[in-house]
This record gives sequence, structure tokens and C-alpha cells, in this order.
Amino acid sequence: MAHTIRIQAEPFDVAAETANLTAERADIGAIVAFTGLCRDEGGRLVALELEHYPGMAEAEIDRITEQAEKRWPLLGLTVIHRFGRISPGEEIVLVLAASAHRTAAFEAASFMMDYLKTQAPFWKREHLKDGTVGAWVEAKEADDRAMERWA
Amino acid sequence: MAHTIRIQAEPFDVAAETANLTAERADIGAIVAFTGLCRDEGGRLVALELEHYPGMAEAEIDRITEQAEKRWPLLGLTVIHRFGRISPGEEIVLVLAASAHRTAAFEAASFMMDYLKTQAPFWKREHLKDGTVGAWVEAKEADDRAMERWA
Amino acid sequence: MKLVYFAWVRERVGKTDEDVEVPEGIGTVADLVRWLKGRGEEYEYAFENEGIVRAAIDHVHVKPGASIAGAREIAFFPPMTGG
Amino acid sequence: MKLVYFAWVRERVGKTDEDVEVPEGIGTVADLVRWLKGRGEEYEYAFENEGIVRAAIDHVHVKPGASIAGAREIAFFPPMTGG
Repeated sequence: MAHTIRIQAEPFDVAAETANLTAERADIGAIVAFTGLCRDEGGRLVALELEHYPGMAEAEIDRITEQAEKRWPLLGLTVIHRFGRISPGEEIVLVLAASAHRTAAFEAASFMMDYLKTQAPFWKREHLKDGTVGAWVEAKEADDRAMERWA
Repeated sequence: MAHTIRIQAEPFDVAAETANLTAERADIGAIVAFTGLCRDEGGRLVALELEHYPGMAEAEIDRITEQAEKRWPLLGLTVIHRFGRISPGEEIVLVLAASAHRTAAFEAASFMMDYLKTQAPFWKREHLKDGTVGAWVEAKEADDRAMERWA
Repeated sequence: MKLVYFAWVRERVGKTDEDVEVPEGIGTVADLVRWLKGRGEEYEYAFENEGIVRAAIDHVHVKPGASIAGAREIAFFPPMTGG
Repeated sequence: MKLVYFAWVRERVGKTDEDVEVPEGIGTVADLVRWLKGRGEEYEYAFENEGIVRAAIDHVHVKPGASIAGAREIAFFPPMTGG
């Protein structure tokens, strides 16, 4: 199955990515698109800064993608993860999963997100409204637990 | 919470619907968009024809939406369901669920689809490649089981 | 009382809707189906497997035992296949 | 052998990467961390809670017990917070 993985600073276009997945085919019955956005945390943040490990980020997402492809009968899978400075309201991550039926598409997209959160080498730090650089975002135990349900 | 429900013959624009949900706000962290598409079933179909019960379709989707809003902390919910003749590759249904975090968005979108499949008054019939009108699509037991997991 | 039909129930009955005068003693959806089946073979055919046909009263799903008292519109249709 | 650091591990060590000559007898990632902690307080600080810092060898996540034999690039970083 064809998949697309991109790590980039630029915004992405969900509609264009979806069109790439579905072009010239009529066997896809379900597409789940997950978009992760930067929140302002009640006005506290002016931006999130995303650091990543170039080379490993692509390799790790590729491995996660291969696992998803083995587990579900997917007809398309796209992952785009941004890095750099991202303002509230802007997109951070996109996962698109396409399949003949909805269950595979929902599960694969959810699986991809749980693994991206806990396995892909990205780190977020907060930039605060008062102009200072805030803390690195701490990993959440809930994310580890979410990943464990796929074991 | 604001929600949008539309029953229409016309195609929809996922990007525009998403932009409507997110406009002027920075508290949304996760958007799950489910798009259901018409498959050609291995080249057997030239179209699906969707019949619906006007009035009840809106009312029933409104009730399902209210249930989802009670169950998950949603920041936006959009449901668009088409009727009429739909060709392979075209969209049939869209569910957009927005929340601060991904679990609520994934679960609410999945719940909405399971309920739409089994509770919303729509019926599909096949139009075959040989020019004849085929059978009404039969309800699947798997869809009833999928709904039961939310009970 | 208005009856409306959808999908293959509509095709079998041969009409999209009709106004009926329901006689005394027809209290539930199941009673109504039994009465309809006595009106002609097209109804007999549409409701030949009563367990399959679904009903809604005034746009709300109901079970066969539901009372039809006060209903304005009763709909009959196959299991739904939207989404 | 190249070492690379990310996020607050990078900030605490005070550099993004470095080339090191690892002495004989340093067989695992855990051995390497212990050796690094002996090199200065910046490393001591970065690895003060060894259970938290994660490692990857040549772009693959590894556990502390993993062998570093043949490794070209070893990375140290906090738990990931992407997605």
C-alpha cells in the first residue's frame, strides 16, 4: 500500500492530501482524518515550539506506519508532522487513514496517533504570552496507557 | 455547544466545514473527520441511490448528536448526510468532531457513525453497471454490534 | 392518521403515503400492522416478516408494542442502511 | 561514536552533539550513561534521573541494557511529546 510520510515546517492542506489518497480509485469507503491543533491553553500560550530528531522521526513514523498496515486492511495512509514554531489554532499533525470500511480507518488513525504521541521523536515547549520561554511539555501517563491498549 | 446538521443532495466541502468549526478559536486540540464514500464494489456499481425520510432524518441525527454532546466534552460537531444518486468515489456522509483532546474526538466520531448507520432513516439501493436497478443494501449485523458497544 | 412508507416497504405497498381511518380497538403499532395486512396482498407482502419492518411515530423510532394514540404520522421502513 | 541530545537533555548537556571515544568496557547504553555522568556536572544534571532519559541507537529506540557495539549515533532525549 502506498503511504505518505512528511516531516515539515510548513502548514499542510488536508483537502489536497485527501484528494491524493482517493484520486482515480473507487474502492475506498471510509477516510478518517485526524488533525492535531495547537491550543492556547486558556490564553496562556503564544506558540508551541516543536523540536524533532531529523532522520529518526521519519524512520520511526515509517515503522509505526508499517505496523498499522500489517494490522488493518488499509487503502491509504498519510502522516504529516510539523516542527518549528506553531501558533494557537494552527495544525501540528495530520493522520489520514483510508479503508473499504470504517472500523479499520478509525482504529488505524487512532493507533497511529497513540504511537506518534509516545514513540515519534518530537518534543514540545511552550512560548508564553508574557514573552518568556516556558517549560517543555511533559509526557502524559494517559498517552502511555493509550498506547498499551494496542499491545 | 454549536453543532451543524445538514441533509442535502449536494456534495460537501470538508475543508470549509472544518474551517467553520475552528474559526476564531484556539481551544480545539483535536479534530476527527470521518468521510464515507461510495464504493464501486469491484466495478459492479455505477451509483448508489440514497432514499431518506425528510424531517425524521434531521430529528434523529439531532438526537444522536445530543447524546454525543452529553457523553464527550466536544467543542464542535458537524454531520452532513447526502441523499439522491451518488457515484463511486463521491462522498456520502461527513462527521466532524472537535475537542481539546484526541480521545473524545475519536470516540464521538466513531459513535456518531455507528448510530448513523443503524438509526438514521436512510436506505441505499444499488444501480448496476449493466443499467439495471439492483437490490436495496441489506443492513449488517456487524453494524448493530458496533452500536451495542456504546450501550 | 397519515402512514408513510420507505424503501422496499414503499415499493411493496405501492405508495409513498396514505391517510387512513383506523378502526376502534387498534391500539398499538403491532395492531396497526395486523389491520393493514388484512387490507390487501400488497400489505401482506410488505409485512410478511413483521420482525424486519421498523416503525416510527411522529419521527421517533418505536417498538411494535408502542401505542398509536394521538399519532399524526406513522412510518414503516426496512432496517436503515445510511452512513 | 557520535552522541546527539534533544530537548531538555540537550539544554542540560549544553550541546546538540559531540564525538566521543568510548573507553573499553563500556558495553551498554547504561554503561555509557554512567561514563558520561563522570565527565562533568552538566551530564550529571542531564541524567540525574536515569529512568526518565530515553535512548536511541542509529535511529531506533533502545533500552538501557542494549549493546552499543557498532553504533554510529546514539541519541538521548526526554519522553516524547509529539502528535
